[in-house]
Amino acid sequence: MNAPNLDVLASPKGGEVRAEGGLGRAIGRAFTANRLAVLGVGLIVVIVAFCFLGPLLYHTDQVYTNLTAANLPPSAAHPLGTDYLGYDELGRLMAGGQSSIEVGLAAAVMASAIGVAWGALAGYFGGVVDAVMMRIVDIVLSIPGLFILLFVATIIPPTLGTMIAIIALFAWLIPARLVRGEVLSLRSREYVQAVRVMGGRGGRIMLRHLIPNAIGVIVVQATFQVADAILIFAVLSYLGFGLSSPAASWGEMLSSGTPYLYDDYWWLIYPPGVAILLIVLAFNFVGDALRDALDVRLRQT
Amino acid sequence: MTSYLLRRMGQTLVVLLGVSVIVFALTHLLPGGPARAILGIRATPAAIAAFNHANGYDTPVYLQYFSYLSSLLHGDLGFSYTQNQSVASLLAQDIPKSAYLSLLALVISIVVGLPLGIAQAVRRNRFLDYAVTTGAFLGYSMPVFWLGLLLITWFAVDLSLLPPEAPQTATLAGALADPAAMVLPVAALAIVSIASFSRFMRSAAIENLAQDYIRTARAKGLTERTILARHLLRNALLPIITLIGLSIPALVAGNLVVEQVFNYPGVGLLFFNAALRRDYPVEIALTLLGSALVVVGNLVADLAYGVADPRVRLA
Amino acid sequence: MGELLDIKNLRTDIQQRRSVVHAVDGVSLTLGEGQILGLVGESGSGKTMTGMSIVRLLPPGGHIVGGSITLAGRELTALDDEAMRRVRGNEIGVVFQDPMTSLNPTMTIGNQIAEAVQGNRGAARERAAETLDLVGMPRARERLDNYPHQLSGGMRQRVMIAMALASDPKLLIADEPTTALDATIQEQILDLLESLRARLGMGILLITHDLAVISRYADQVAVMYAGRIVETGPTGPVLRRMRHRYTEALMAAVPRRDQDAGIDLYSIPGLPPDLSDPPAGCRFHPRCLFSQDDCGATDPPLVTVAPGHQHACLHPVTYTAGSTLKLTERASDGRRVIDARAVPLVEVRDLVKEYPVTAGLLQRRVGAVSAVAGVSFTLTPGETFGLVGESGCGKSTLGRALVALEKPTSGSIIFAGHDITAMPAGELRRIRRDLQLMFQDPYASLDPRMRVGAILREPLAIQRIGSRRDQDRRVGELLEEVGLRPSAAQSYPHEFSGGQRQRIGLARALALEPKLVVADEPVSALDVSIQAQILNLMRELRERLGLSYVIISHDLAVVRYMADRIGVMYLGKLVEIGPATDVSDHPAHPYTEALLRAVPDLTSAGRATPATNGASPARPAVRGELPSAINPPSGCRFRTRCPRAQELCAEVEPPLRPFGPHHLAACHFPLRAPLPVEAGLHAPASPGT
Amino acid sequence: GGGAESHPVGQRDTVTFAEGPGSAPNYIFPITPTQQFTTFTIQQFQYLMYRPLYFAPKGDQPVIDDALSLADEPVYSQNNTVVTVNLKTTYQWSDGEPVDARDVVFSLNLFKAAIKESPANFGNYSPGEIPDNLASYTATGKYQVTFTLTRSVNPEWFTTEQLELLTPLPLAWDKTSATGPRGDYDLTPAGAKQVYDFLAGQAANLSTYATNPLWQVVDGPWRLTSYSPTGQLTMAANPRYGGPYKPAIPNFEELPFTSEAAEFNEVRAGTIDIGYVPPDDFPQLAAIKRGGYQVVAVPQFFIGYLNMNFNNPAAGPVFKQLYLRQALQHLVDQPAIIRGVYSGYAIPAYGPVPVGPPNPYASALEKRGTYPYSLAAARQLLASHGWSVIPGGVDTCLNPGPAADQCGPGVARGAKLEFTIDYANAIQPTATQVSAMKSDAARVGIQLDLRGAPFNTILAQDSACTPGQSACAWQMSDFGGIQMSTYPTGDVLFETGGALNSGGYSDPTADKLIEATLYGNDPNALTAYEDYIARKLPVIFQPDPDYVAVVKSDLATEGTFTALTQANLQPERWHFTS
Ligand SMILES: Nc1ncnc2c1ncn2[C@@H]1O[C@H](COP(=O)(O)OP(=O)(O)OP(=O)(O)O)[C@@H](O)[C@H]1O
Ligand SMILES: Nc1ncnc2c1ncn2[C@@H]1O[C@H](COP(=O)(O)OP(=O)(O)OP(=O)(O)O)[C@@H](O)[C@H]1O
Ligand SMILES: [Mg+2]
Ligand SMILES: [Mg+2]
Repeated sequence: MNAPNLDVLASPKGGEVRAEGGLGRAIGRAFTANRLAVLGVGLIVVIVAFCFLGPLLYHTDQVYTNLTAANLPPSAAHPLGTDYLGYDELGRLMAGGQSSIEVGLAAAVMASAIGVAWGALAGYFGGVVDAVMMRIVDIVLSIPGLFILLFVATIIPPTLGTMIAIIALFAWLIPARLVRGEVLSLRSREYVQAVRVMGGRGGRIMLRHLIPNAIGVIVVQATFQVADAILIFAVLSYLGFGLSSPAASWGEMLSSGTPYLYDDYWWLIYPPGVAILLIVLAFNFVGDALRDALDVRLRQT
Repeated sequence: MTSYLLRRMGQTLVVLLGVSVIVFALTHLLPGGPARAILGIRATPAAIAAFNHANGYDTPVYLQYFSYLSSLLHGDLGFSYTQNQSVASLLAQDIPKSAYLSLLALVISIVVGLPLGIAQAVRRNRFLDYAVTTGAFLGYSMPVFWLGLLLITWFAVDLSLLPPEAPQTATLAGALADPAAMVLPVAALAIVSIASFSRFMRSAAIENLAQDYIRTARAKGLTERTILARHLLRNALLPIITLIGLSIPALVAGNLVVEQVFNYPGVGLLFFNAALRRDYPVEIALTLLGSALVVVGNLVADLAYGVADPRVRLA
Repeated sequence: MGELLDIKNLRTDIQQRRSVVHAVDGVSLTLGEGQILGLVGESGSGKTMTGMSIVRLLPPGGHIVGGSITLAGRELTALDDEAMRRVRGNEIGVVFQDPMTSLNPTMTIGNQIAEAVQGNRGAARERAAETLDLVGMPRARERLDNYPHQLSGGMRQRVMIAMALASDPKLLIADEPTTALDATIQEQILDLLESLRARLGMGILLITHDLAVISRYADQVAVMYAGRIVETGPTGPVLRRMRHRYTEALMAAVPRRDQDAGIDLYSIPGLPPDLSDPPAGCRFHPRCLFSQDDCGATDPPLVTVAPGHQHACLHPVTYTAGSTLKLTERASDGRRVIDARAVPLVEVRDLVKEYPVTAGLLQRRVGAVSAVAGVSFTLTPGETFGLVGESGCGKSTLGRALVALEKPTSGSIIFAGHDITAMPAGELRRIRRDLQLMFQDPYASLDPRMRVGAILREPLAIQRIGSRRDQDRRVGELLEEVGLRPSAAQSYPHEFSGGQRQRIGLARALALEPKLVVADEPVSALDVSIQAQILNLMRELRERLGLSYVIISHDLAVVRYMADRIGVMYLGKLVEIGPATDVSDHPAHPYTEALLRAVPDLTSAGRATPATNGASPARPAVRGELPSAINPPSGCRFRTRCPRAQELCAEVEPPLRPFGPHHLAACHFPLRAPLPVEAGLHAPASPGT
Repeated sequence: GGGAESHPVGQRDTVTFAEGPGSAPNYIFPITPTQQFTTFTIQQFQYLMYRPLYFAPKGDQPVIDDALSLADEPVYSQNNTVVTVNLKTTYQWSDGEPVDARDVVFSLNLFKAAIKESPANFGNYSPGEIPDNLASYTATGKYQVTFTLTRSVNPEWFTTEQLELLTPLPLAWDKTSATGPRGDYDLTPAGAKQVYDFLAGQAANLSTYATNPLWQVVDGPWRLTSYSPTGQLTMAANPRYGGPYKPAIPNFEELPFTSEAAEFNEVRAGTIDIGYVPPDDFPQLAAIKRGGYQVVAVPQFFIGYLNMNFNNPAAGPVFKQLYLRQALQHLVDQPAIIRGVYSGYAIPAYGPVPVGPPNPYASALEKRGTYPYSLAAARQLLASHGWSVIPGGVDTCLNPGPAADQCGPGVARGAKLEFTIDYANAIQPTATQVSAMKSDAARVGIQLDLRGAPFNTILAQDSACTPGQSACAWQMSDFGGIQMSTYPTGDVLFETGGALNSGGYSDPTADKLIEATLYGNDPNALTAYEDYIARKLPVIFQPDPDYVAVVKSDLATEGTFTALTQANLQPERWHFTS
């Protein structure tokens, strides 16, 4: 009656495996569980749709100025009034959003790409290469950001492309540092050593192991950088280093609206400001949630 | 310790040298030059040539750089042609004002932000936490110039409670004499940094609250208040030291955007105007100063860290 | 009656976002004054939560949902938070597992201890010095102003204990107080606790996962499984004549000093249950070899079999024939007779590895960590070589050098006739197939971004072995070989348990069909039941594939069970090397002997009555802690801690001398006389002195 | 208690005046180098202490004010090659010495020494003009100076543009060091250089402006009592002032501002007595009036224009076509700009001489306007010269060649009407005007690409060049415009090689006409010049905005406050009414 119950041995010796899906899915779950994250993504979707699809539904003339219709208060014809050139403010908000979002995304992507390459190389090679590369980062990083941005902006005529380049030029430093630190710590992970033991070379280690594992950190950072780039773009525009009409940006809209602060032309001050606030907020939400989700993942493994 | 300081000093010099090369190259390799900007619209070609010659702008860039460096080593920061003053005297005049503004804002954000952050950590996921978190997110997503404009619209234009701009004064004394005018600029700065201080403090405190040593303290039967004051605070403040170190440059280099929005004649505005007018000596000197401060800020933070954290040996 | 602590039917839940973890689910315990109650069980069984429920220091979301806890007659569950706080300050002391993180890094230890004392500052400081002295801190008074980071791990744990004792508690809860420490230090700390309990007359709740520790130190034992006590009673009877099937299985899974190397360890199949949704009935039944239909249906009640000895099993061990666990016996004990004439697979000669210590901007070299300091030995094909020693003695460094992960400072490693330390990269890549490494940390050794299939295919891809299809087939084979379903290839590492991951790590090491696998602490991160699975698997594969292993471990029992030969390292030096049984049964070096004695062993479980009289059995104590490897002691590196050390030891480095067939030790004053020189001649690789 | 609820009349003893944004007066020595040579430094600072030989403008009119000048109207003789200047005898320096011929000679000696050292040492110096065109200058009496010129000049020009630059200096300054004795050092060139260097050195030390005894020797109605390098300064009445209008308010204060907005905030708050309203804030003038200010708005003596680079390789040949410039001028919607940008506070401008303020120079043609806003006219001009006119697109030249109905010499088939405009984006009126123009131009198929940049960046790149140079990349540029000097001729603006002729416009006829305004003696020379330029359009003219000054209601002046609109600051004429 005390015969061994062999049923318990029926499963493979190693036991069964929980099916949870890849890390991406785990992060995704943690992410979607975060209400702010969902709100952030929702905001981004709405704002992007507003800026890029809005003009398809709401046609306005964003090319020809109309000084006789300048600074009109909101009305049926112009739900958010008009600006100093007579452009419809609502349509302008869409056009300005396009450039602001484009600059934000492109600058973040560019900065991340440069930063990842730089940081990964420095972290992987270590030693003198690392020391020199990081000293360069230190040097550029120690220049007060806005100073150097203004400096460069006074020299280079602002277009969408140059704005992206200027912002990215000084935004890649942070991801470079971050990725270097990450690579430095990942480099000594056991699974990287395992690849060495198998005879795997640097390129494989870097591309298959180090960078994919640093990707979370990179994406989080890039998300924050979109927010930062949009803010910086707005600040530069506000300070007078923005795109020229008829190109629009939210920062420039605010900048050209400030003279009318005392005229109670609220439609020139609130909409672009709120738009900047919302998009930056959204990216911050998403970045924050991504970081938390990633932390959850890190805690799990 | 001395050797540590010496070494850090050496690093600082390397960084500053690098910065000076970058900035110098940016200003001097580009076409146009400062002459027309400085001499004004009516400058004759002869006057421009004379100006360029007098200031060495007609010599090779590397020579200009070396002569700049050598005068820098002699303590000469340069001369602002447009303002007919030495850069040093411009700084002497504007630094105290910027420091006053930034220091006020910094103190307020520390005094408000840190307790907020701790309170959030202690009441994590309760109403207070959510409210402050939302506020903090709004705070640091807000373009500071827009915040400034809103404050002006509400408190100066609509309510006429406060002056719309910072004290328009040459001296610190003048700024001190007009506290009402400082309210809005300080508020604009402080709101943004309270957001980041509280957020930072919150996560530092949460992280530390989860640490084993807090559990140890509880196991000793200490009251929560004692635990917060004696154990949590000091440890959670450690990362804040770095944040404060990062604020040091602004104490001297000013806050360009806020100074611009509120027309506060500080170092930030000095730089802004110099950039607009291509006042290169001012631009270069301020950028160098800013960089030096960043480096010094880091050093101060590290030193403070060394004092606050017994684990850190500065060697 | 006279019980100090009486827990009745304690239930503690931890509320989580989506579920409730029933971490403690009906636990009853009693602990008398001056007694040590050992609470033992696998990871996650609820030991810590039980302890923390007593002092009400539960994690966020945790709360006691039922039962009672009385301390010296006072009901604790009824106290409000403020009263409970006072209980913590005065009546109960707690020692946590990790002395590294459990002390406030920015406060002096004097203040931290004094803080636990009522009264004014001066008196508190005085008391702090007193308690520090009591816990055996040398120069206690001077240490008061030290910060935790200035102390070693053992010293910190003493500080933790002093802190817990400062207010003269009646009850001390020690949660894995020595798990983070080396065996020699563990012994010091546990001895200290034992002596304090006698001197101060307090009760100690000793929480541990280590049955051997229990067997040496506890008067009473309670075995926990999945939030419940499954068996409890006096240590001797419970460990020697356990009744619960879980206790039985656990005991069978632990390698003992006298473990027959011919018999597999018993490994408990499966994994412990998820406490948010535990199985109905007996919680152990899904993993129990003796479970029957009723086990899944009825909650087994606690049955008293002898005074104080209770268990909760429907079909307990009866000690009649056929009812005990039958363990697989192997044809031979698997141990290889050392063949001195065989062509060595690996020959290590005078291996030295120093890590530069640098400082400053220019990374100037200011010193060196002497991690491995002139080690020589050989390995014959198919042999398993065990490497033991305290943390930081250079085991891993040596292991990594063996697989050419680390370039030695000097010396050579000859593998299959080639010196791998001086090999061009291309050639080395080819030879890497034969040298593989198995890692300690099952979490860090698998790339979390890769599916298991890709992880296992990677070595094949790197070495360009076979077509993609061949590789996939091989992945399936490998998984099967280590006891996983081939479908596991589609999963990610985080979906596996620790033991499963270690299997994958082993599979990866085997993918290239190596000749030598260096396994660095392959089981130290695993629970005993899982540890047994891995050890069995490794043994099985060794036989099937004719592998050689170098097994690195701080656990002598594991090494002795697995290895043909053992090398004992101390601070970069190989101090003793020889056949496994010989070294562990008749050590020649005082360090080996101390190490052996320091580790409690289950062999004696219950035989000797535990030391209830307070006098610990005389064991040769190793003093102090491992010195720094930056400036190792001159002469014999062990001399600073050796009870036998004399002047000579400081001056002359002792050479390896023979003490038996293939048995060498490096000691001026060994435990037994060395053999005459000739006898050692045919010892493999006797290094030049 | 029943204390004073408002200040008694006698207690307001200081009148405050707002300086222009970021333009604090920062040079006290009247031989002012180019970089400090601004109206803020000269007219609104130095003139209050050191009166020029000939004072202009007169009220708001760009002519010499005889009453305020130190000398009587000059007498020209010998075919306008000899000029005799008789100083008034009523003026004296505050150290008691008279303002006499010697002082004029002294100042000229230093002037020569200064520009010999560097042409940048005097702001309005142009090579070949004063003092280069003086063969000699001698004191021919205690109060008489005689200038012998190297060539015959147009007296009107010479008085208003050349003699106006002279400011007599006190002999108390004839020193080479602060402590050394005073002497006649200036009489030798070497000595003059030493004196100049000494004085320029003293002037570089801003913080001592109010304390250095040198600068306290004044002949104007005011002397400096405090000065901060930021530009905050106070002046007190000079009791020895010998001219008309003795100060009624004992103290005068100037306040510096970092930006227009900052200044206007103070106006809005009512804290300054005299300020100005930037164009951005014209919509608020009504509120300002309600707030206790009188508003004084008069057009500036200023021409706004959009520059074209005639030497740009791509655009230059097109810009050289008169019909195209006419078409561009037709595209400037001046009425809309005046309404939309300036709230009506501006006047249209079609030529090189401002029509306002009222002045003797503007011709009938200018007042009538040449090429008013007309899309149809622009389209017609293009179409009739061989261009495909594609509204919203880019016009191309279909019919190249020099004939009257062809695109014109140098314009190739397929050439496109596509230009970039670099403009100063911090100036909102400029930004608005180019934006509007871009929009209008697009309607006739001229594509203008706008590139905003800081004012000084525009200025720096807007320079004369030759086609091969990289500096010639700019095509059109708009930095606002320039303030005209008293006699509005075009020697610097439109003459070949003129300092301000950055577009490289070169027209022998124009050169000749300009020459005549300077050196001929035809009183109609100026009209001929301006009508010619208004037809030829070397630049595209833009409206002339008003300068809007605001004055506290309780402040009154002898005459009118309109003088303020021309940077003519005379606080000695002011008094409080309540
Ligand atoms: N902070 C927590 N939040 C949620 N669940 C927890 C927490 N701490 C422990 N648990 C769960 O409670 C159960 C009991 O945990 P406990 O820490 O008491 O186990 P243990 O026996 O001490 O294990 P170990 O040997 O690993 O320390 C486990 O299932 C564990 O997952
Ligand atoms: N990369 C390294 N750089 C510097 N020192 C090192 C490095 N790796 C190891 N050491 C030092 O070398 C010595 C031996 O380390 P090793 O890891 O080989 O010890 P171990 O016996 O494996 O210890 P453990 O049981 O803790 O794993 C230690 O003092 C360690 O601090
Ligand atoms: Mg535990
Ligand atoms: Mg190790």
